[in-house]
Amino acid sequence: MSVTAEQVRELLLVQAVNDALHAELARDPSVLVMGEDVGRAGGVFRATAGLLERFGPDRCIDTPLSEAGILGTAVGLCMEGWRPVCEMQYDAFSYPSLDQLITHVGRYRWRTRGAMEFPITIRMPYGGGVRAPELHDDSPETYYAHAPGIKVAVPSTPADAKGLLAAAIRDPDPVVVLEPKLVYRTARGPVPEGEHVVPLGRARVAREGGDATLVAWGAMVPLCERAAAALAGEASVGVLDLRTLKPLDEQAILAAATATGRVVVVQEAPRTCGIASEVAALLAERAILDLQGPVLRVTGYDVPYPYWQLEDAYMPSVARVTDAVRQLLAF
Amino acid sequence: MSVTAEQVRELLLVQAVNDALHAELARDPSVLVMGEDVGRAGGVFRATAGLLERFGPDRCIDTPLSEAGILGTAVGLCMEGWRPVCEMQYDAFSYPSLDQLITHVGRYRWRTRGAMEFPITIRMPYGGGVRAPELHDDSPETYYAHAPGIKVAVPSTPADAKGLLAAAIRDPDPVVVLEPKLVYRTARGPVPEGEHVVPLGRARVAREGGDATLVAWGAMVPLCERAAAALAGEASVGVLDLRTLKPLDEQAILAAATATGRVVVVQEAPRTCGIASEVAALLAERAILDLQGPVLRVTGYDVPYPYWQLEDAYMPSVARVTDAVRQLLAF
Amino acid sequence: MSVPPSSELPLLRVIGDADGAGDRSVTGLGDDALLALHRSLVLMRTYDERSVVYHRQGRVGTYAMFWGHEAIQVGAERALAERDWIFPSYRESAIGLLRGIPAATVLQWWRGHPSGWWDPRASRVASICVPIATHVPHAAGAAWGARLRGEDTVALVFFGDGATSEGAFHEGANFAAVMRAPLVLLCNNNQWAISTPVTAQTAAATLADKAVGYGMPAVRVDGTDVLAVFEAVRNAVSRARAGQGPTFVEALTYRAAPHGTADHPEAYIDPERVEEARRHECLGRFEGYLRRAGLLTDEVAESVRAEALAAMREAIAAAEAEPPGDVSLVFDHAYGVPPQALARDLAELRRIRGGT
Amino acid sequence: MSVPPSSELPLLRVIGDADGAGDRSVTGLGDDALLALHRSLVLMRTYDERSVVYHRQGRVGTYAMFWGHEAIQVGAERALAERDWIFPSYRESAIGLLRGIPAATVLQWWRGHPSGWWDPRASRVASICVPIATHVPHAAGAAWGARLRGEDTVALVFFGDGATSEGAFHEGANFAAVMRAPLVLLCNNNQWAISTPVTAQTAAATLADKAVGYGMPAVRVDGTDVLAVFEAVRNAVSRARAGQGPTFVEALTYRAAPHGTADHPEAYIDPERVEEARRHECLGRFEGYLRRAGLLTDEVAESVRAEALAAMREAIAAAEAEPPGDVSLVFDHAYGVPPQALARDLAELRRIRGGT
Ligand SMILES: Cc1ncc(C[n+]2csc(CCOP(=O)(O)OP(=O)(O)O)c2C)c(N)n1
Ligand SMILES: Cc1ncc(C[n+]2csc(CCOP(=O)(O)OP(=O)(O)O)c2C)c(N)n1
Ligand SMILES: [Mg+2]
Ligand SMILES: [Mg+2]
Repeated sequence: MSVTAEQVRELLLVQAVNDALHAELARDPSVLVMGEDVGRAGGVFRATAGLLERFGPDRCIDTPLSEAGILGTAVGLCMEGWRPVCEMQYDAFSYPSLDQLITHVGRYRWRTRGAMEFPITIRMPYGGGVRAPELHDDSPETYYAHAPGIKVAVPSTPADAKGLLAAAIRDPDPVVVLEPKLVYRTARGPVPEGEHVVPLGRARVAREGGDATLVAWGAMVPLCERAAAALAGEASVGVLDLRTLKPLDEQAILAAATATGRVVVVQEAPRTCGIASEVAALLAERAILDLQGPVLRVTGYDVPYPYWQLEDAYMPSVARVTDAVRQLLAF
Repeated sequence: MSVTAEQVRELLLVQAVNDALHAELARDPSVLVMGEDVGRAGGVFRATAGLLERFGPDRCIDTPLSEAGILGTAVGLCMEGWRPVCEMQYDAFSYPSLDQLITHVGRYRWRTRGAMEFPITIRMPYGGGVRAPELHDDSPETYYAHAPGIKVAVPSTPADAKGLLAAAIRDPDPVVVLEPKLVYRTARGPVPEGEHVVPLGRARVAREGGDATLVAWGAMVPLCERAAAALAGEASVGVLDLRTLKPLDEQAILAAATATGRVVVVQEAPRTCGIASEVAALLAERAILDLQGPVLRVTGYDVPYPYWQLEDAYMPSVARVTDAVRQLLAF
Repeated sequence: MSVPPSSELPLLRVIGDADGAGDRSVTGLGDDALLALHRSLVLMRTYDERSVVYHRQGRVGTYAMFWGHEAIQVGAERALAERDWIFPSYRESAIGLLRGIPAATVLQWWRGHPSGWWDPRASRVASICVPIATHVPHAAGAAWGARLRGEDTVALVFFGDGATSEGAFHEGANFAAVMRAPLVLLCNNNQWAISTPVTAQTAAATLADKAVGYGMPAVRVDGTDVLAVFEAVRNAVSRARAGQGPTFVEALTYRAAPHGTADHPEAYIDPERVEEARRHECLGRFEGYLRRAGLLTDEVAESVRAEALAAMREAIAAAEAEPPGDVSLVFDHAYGVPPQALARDLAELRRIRGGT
Repeated sequence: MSVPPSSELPLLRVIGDADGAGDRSVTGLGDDALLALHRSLVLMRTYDERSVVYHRQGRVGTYAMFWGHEAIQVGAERALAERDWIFPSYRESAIGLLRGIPAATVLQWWRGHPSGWWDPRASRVASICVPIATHVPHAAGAAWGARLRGEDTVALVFFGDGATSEGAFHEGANFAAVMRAPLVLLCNNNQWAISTPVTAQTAAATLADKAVGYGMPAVRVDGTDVLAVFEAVRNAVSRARAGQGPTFVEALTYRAAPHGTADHPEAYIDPERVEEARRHECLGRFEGYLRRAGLLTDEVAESVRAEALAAMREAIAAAEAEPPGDVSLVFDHAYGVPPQALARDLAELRRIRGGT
């Protein structure tokens, strides 16, 4: 896939999402956006602002309050040649659509033996740290990554927010794009204008470092960058931004293990069966001789996401990440 | 918890499930069974046979065809002091209830700050190999184990099928019990009569072995036993039956790694974010110096469960397991 | 729009009693069309009965029979244009036969052979839906999607009485109504969901009453009357095609056969009620109608049956002759751009299997 | 049972026009009770308005106001017995105030402090439900569960117009009807789900029409009329308690405030329509009624208001004075028998945080 952009603008992450939607709807008349409050209101985070006005009510659709209905009708829309981009208003409010996702979205192409495509994009703000009421803070990547037939992407920068979303929309397969709401309006950076595509399945070295590697995605990437900076006097710590959680960029992860031999994986989601476990399992399976110590995981805990006054204790912090790195260096 | 049984009967695994339900409903008048076709029909696998006749329509309830309704009303039933045992007819048909499970069943106790209990048991036949139509073959443990506040148990023997189900029903927390339908009527063994409880969270050494350990659960346990037997001339291979997937019996897993240094984890579910990955991550984190080689995973693949004429290729087989062990021994 | 509760709706019938009292005719259906309907009914009946036999012989796996429900499928399919979508549940697994899908293909589905999975684009018959009611939103989406493209395609979705309790039914029906999707919601109310009677499924007087909550009209029709089903669905299809949105059609019948080959209804259904339903089954009723109209003779009936039987014999032979699917089919088609790991998995699997 | 479609139902009203035309009285509500209702309305209004102020001052987090919906909550709560269950959505977060839950507790919920999470057993007010409609089955289960125990407890569940599109609403309502659960389904039809008008939520003429599909009766009531809500819910509660099953109550109102503190309704709601709704808001209407009945004077009104204000000042002070929750609360209460790993996690976290 090619990057045809010429110019670059400074955008917030959520603006980059909006930019991608404008670009993709303009590019391909079969792309449509649907979800709760995506039209008149332009999305509760304004990620879909301006789409209704520009593309009309057939391409930017305010749906009933019905997540299974959104994803289920999206399956049918694909059968009539549409490429639906479904917004789930928040992470935890996507759960009512899990049945459609697991039983149909990820299996229908296989069921037609490849005759039909289901190029559905499901995008949603996800993650904690935003001082929000209950169930506005989940990191649901495991539910999606485990489901057969589903791909999962998570940007951490505005440019990737645009490029991964464009890639997801163009991909022939269903892709869940999790947008780190914690940095929707704090991550600011250069974004190519016009069409911009970041291929799925390729991690990004966010920071070089020779002594240890932090593996992260979404809002944990800037956190890891801060942790690496905090460790600068002690060790050279790199940060690998996975960008796509399924398929994982195995080469990039294994290369990091070869280079540093010390890996800490950082995720917000509860620990059990997280992507952090998957990365650790990959290393235990394919890099055992490269490892200079254990693969450590700094994660959310196997409990409900807490009352927000306590969320900073739950979320991976610079202190927890640096502690893990120090343990590993001392191993 | 105590085992008060005096006598032992030979039962099939599904009969042991039925036995546990009879015993627990008799023991505790607040236990009730609910689900689709659990009453008049006695369950499509006859797991609930005789309950309606014996305990009446208030304790064995045929529900509407409504999995989210079953689990959602179970939450309310708990508030009125009931201990509901919910049957999901098949693995994949539990997905419509995932939203209730993730957002409420696992969080409500926390939400009341421990004031109220939600001792819901969710039991279902799961797994492949039974020559069934689509979506009668899933191994959904990841969706359950990842959800905060949820415990997961998987028996592989009739005695454990009874004992783990009894433990689940008595546990103050919601527990998902996955019953390996592949061996519902082939696993036969001694089952203590009367009350019989197998504590949650404790693995079982199904076979001793000093050179390598196979870690498995459900129908993969007898498979691993066959694989270990097939390797008998070459190596002494042990089998660890996890029995509870959340919480994991970390001690038992780490002890196996210490003892043999060579671990293969076998699961039917798709690979990404499976329990096999969790076990591997645990070893990579806490047993790195004990490992004599990589932690290998023999799993289902990240694709829809296949057409059943091809299911033997998808399912972990003795050949795949022995191949992994041999790789490990030669490492 | 407000809609009257359907318990006030009459039950639509075209075929009268055994003595012909009440026989009507349906506009637009000439003698040839009536005989074609008959052939379709026989084809479906034969497919179903043979599948049960093949199952007993171990040649077909678990199977969900539709004995006695053929009129719903045949009448509905006939009322659609070829370009219209059909969304079957497992109960209508063989509806593709009416759209040219070979019987061997459908047999392969129940035999678990990969060639049983067809291309829905070709026949406009969606894949068989196993999880109850989850295809209702798909049908709503396809109908709505066609309308968004400015086409006049209609979609029809089959589901059972039990399905109306699922959230997916509700969300799909509501979406269809809100989007004015050209959808026919065809509920086969055979009064049982495995062992659960419809009276334990809902407290509504009729399932057609569900339509009121979605602001869509409903019609109740005798599901053992192929002509009545045709007429009801044709009306619903015209409404849909004219942009007037979805219609709920409740086809009343009775499950006169087990739920599936593994089911034992003796445990929960009164055998006399089943016998009564079997006496009023749809093929016999329609044959009586045709005979009264002088359109069907014993010879014709016999030859239609023989033809269907021969086709089934050929179909099972063809299915059984097909070589088993290659192991690569475990991995193929799940993704358009597959994760790299799958190729490695396949290679490893082939190595372990000694190359096959 | 067949139920008429509710568009034929009259809109229940007790309070008449500003000039008193149409004023009725409700049996069983004496002067004291009327004044108690007034105090409750003022309490709720004050709580709501102060919370918005506290939010602007940064003392409360995101907040979902219920300005103008107080009559629904107050009227409904009053119609219940103390032992009856209430299942609130986020829109009724402060309904516990009517059951003795301190305002400071509810403020703490919106402040994200652990002490905002109450014990539902004590007040029979379930936890605030954030995911739309998912508590409808809980309420159905609690009501059904009480009935199974032979008790005559009733449950009442609050939800919005948007909630009726969710599968969880459907499954919960259907369960309640099938099980004849003593449940009142109280729909606050404020005509908006964030930016989505009810006309884009359903094609039904009224939301009460949904009841037909569940075979339960429905009633439509003016949601700005506290007495009408009381009367309607009281009837529904009596039916429920008498074993006649659930009732759907549609309370018609208008969302005259933003969806929540982060919402900007100017983008999608006509401000004139909002102004009109604000002119007909429920507290003013009830005060007019009381004045016309000679029950309320300016002085009484003023002192009730002042009392409520003082209570709120105390409440926010109490909330702010509470020490922050200990980090152990991240782990506590999730399990009755917690996985061992959690204790290790807590110990590690304390070590890293330097012991706190
Ligand atoms: C979501 C889901 N839950 C449960 C099942 C298991 N199951 C298969 S058929 C059936 C009954 C369906 O009844 P109905 O909708 O009336 O259709 P019928 O079988 O009578 O055609 C059930 C419960 C399923 N397939 N999907
Ligand atoms: C399952 C779910 N989906 C989406 C949301 C986000 N959300 C919060 S409130 C709301 C609108 C609710 O509208 P309505 O049911 O009419 O209640 P109201 O807010 O008007 O009281 C939405 C979409 C949610 N909380 N839960
Ligand atoms: Mg049925
Ligand atoms: Mg509303």
